[in-house]
Amino acid sequence: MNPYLPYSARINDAVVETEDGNIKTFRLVLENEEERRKFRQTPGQFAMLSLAGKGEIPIGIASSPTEEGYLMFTVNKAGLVTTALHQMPVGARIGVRGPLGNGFPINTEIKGKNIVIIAGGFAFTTLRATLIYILANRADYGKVTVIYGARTPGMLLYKDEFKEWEKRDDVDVHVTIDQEAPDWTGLVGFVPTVAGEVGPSPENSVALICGPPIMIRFTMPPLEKIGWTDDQVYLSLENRMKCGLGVCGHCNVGPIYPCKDGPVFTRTQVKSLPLEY
Amino acid sequence: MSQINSKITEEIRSKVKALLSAEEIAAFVGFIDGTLPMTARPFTARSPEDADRLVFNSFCVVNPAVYLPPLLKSLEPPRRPTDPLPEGPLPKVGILATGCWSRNISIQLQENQIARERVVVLGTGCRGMVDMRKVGSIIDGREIEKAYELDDRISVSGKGFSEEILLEDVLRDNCLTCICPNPVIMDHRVGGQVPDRRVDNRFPFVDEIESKSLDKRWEWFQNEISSCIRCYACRNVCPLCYCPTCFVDDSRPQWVGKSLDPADTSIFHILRAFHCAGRCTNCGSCETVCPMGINMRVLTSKLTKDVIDLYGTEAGVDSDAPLPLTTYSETDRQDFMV
Amino acid sequence: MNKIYGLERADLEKWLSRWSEKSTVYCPDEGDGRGPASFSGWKVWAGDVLPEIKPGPAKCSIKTFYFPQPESLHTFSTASDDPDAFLLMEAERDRSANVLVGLRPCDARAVYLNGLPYSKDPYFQHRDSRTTLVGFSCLEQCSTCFCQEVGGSPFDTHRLDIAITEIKGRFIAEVLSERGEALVDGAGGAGPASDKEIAELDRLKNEAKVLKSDSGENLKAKELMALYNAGFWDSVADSCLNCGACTFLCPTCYCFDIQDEVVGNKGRRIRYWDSCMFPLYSQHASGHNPRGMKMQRVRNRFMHKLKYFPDRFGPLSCVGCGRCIRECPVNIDIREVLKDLLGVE
Amino acid sequence: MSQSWEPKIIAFLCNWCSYPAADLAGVGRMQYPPNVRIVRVPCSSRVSANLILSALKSGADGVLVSGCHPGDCHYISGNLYARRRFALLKNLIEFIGIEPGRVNFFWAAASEGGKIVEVMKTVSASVKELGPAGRMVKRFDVPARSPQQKFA
Repeated sequence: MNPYLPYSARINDAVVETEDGNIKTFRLVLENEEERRKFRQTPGQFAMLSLAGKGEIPIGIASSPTEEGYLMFTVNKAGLVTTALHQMPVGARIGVRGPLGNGFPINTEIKGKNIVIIAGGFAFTTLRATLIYILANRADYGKVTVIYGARTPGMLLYKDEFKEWEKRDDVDVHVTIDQEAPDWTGLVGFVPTVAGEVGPSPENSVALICGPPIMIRFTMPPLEKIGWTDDQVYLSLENRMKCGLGVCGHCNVGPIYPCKDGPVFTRTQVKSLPLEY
Repeated sequence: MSQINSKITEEIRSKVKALLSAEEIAAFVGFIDGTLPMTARPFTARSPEDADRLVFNSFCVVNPAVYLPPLLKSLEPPRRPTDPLPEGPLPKVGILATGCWSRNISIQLQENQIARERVVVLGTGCRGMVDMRKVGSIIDGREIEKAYELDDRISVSGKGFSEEILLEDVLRDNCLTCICPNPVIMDHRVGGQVPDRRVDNRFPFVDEIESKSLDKRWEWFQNEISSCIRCYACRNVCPLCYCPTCFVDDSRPQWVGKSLDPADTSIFHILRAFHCAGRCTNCGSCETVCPMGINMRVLTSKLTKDVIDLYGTEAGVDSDAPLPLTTYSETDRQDFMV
Repeated sequence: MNKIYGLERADLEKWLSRWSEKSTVYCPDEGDGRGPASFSGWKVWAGDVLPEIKPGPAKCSIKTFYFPQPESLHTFSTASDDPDAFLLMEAERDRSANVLVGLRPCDARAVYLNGLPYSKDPYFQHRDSRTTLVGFSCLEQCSTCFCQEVGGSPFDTHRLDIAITEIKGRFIAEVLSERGEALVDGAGGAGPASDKEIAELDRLKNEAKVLKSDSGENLKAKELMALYNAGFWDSVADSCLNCGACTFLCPTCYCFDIQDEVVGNKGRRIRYWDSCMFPLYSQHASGHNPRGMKMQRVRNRFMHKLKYFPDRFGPLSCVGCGRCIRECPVNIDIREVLKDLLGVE
Repeated sequence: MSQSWEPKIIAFLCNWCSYPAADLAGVGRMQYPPNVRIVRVPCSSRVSANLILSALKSGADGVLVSGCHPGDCHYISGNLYARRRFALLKNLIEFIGIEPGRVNFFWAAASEGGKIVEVMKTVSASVKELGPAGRMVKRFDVPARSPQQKFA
């Protein structure tokens, strides 16, 4: 087994997620039947998407292992590879290397607990995988709260799915946008503020937080105020990654490699590291 | 110890100490003794005590002007890239400058990388710096354990040998063809004026290559760069290289491949030299720092020679004359065109 | 108990020519001292006499051998009529067997150290499994050598298959591994070393050991953030040019980058050396750079070698060869940094 | 080299004079060699050394750069700055051993359809004479810089 060699996949579907057109969700199907069966990701893990001739990029897996037969990746157009990926037609060939990293401890530490998912902007992708997984194994978890925000209604991800989740009574969904917008009837305000207002109980709970660093920084004080501690909070670290195997050195944050040891860490762990992410 | 250089060292120390004590400058870029014989480490003195460590000798091979723009920037109060500079005077930096180093400072001024009022130049005449490779070939590659400098000689010794070498025999090639040993800008002088060197041919190596056939020239070039490890020491040590993103780091499009492909390495060296066209002061840092001993200065020398031939300008000598590639003349030669 | 042989120069040359029959034998290539040095630092043994092996490590480290620049990971086609277009295939691997003669213990130790993070890397392991290392112990050290300070020794045998020590014109060869045994078994012509020679070898080894200190254990015991926040990093960074000379000449700097290259309708995915000294190394696609400042990058290089790596794998990721000290354009000396780190409370 | 070999030539033509000249040639049904591939650029001074060397690296057998005649530049003096750079670049690449005929510069006014066709023909013929470019062309059959491959 060569860990550098990607599985071959085809783009099965590509949907533009946001109004600026910069974020697309790709549905990939591995070409080989057996590889498709063997590929079992944990929510929170990522994979290397590989465009021959362009390069590889690490992207969080947005689909849950309970969604069988395909993989979903929500990709922001930023650099060389993502730009090329955005231009690829349905049916095109693409490489997938993974799953990589540790993922959220959904079957260990956080099983049986109340789950609070907090996300901002484009960072909901692996949390979508987590939410889908939790909803598919609903009995294994306590109360589920989702707090998600974006700049404008048009910048929210997975709009149709959110509509479905909002209808359910076994998950408490709060979707917010930064500023008033026409035709928006939902919450208005930054994620940290909304998190403070929702005030999820820390009792037997964990929070999974993904978003821009500034959002994470401001989300913590309101949570800490109501009794949350650092080891209840799970974060996902991002850094430039190349190999995804903890060898090439690029992603190191002090002694740890987010690509191998992470990307998911408790806030306690993150705080013990140099600020190099 | 060399009388001349120890006198310059003393003068540097006292002057820098005074400047730092009076808080006229926030930092001073100079040299201290390295940890190996015959090395000098570029050093940023930030306190009057630091000034006591400064030295000047024949081993100061790195052009300190390379540190100037980033150091000045680091002393500005932190602000976002779009914010304007704060009002009032900003901290100043002192720098040691010989002829070629001062020419680089002059170019940085012309290219608006530094502000004249923030730089205090301690100028000194320079008799040339030592080429370690030349020393190495004289002592047959044996390891030097001790070395000391006299005015016209260096004494080196190691396991089973001890030799005195004439300074003139081991000066760097760029120093042997130096046309400007004394600083072109300075605020304070340390040491005396150095007489101009008699240079019969400024470009002996360029002439040598030019006399070869096309195929031989290609062979020479490929052989020269074949050992390049692309560490970019030549680029990073160059006071002319200050682009925020170097062409080698561009990815869209990628001008230069990243590995050691001969075509990519060729392009790197051609473009690096070409970016110095009309700006290179022949300070020799690029060639000196190359860990693999590549003589890349031949390329910049070729450009310097052509610039003189075609446009008659000497980089950094006259701070009022525009740099040759930032100007033009309607009568520029164009006989190279189809 | 290792087998120890005693050889005359001619016997050793005979060994080399026997090895050449089945493998490619390489020896150090120092160039002629004029013009640029040879990049690889290794050349195929010409088949004549034992090459002169200069004291101290060769100019370029063994990394040029273990991490080809570049290494093709995969190949692919971009031809529109190819049904397998854009499908990455494993690149063909070098199948030859290699014997490296004349490397220094520090370089062999570097292979051992690099093998720790690369334990599951198929390319590294493939190459390592086809390479036999015949090292020469150092009877003479350079002023920049400091292997004893970082856990090595002039007689270190880590990863060596055969260690040769020259004693009074004779060569004492210690066979240290099965691969080494396989080489010696077929080669013949050498008798066991005399008791006197073995005693002399032991004496030399013990003498070298006395110098050994354990900086590694000492640093492991220190608190990470205390070292990270130490005050001296700024002054180290003041001189640094942020070039990659130290990382590229270092035998234990193993970071790489991966990129695709296309020429015509053929493509390859290569990996090639990268250096944490370069700003691009850690820069995100968004433009954010976690190590945007020169000081952070300088610190990362030393912290990785002297703290992060030992915390993870045990030994320091430095073999004390001194190449970075010799070749640093601005004389940044890792021995000073090590001393400074050891002084941090 | 087979008789049928045809060179690939990249022509960087400025938007204001040289490209219209080539256009005029087309309108006037003047034929120019089909191995010239035209890249339109805003001004001849847009053509950096990077572009010229990239063309060679990517397998162009010849490069042609053309702008407005001195004095006619749409941006007043772009071509005059460019002229200095081109002169130095041409000298430098010939200095390191690139054949003089590989990289060519000339001026063409928008009305000079006939002239641009003539130049293309001349350059095409002289590049054909030189044969396929071998220097500074990126290939994969170059051995990697490691001893075992270098000497294999």
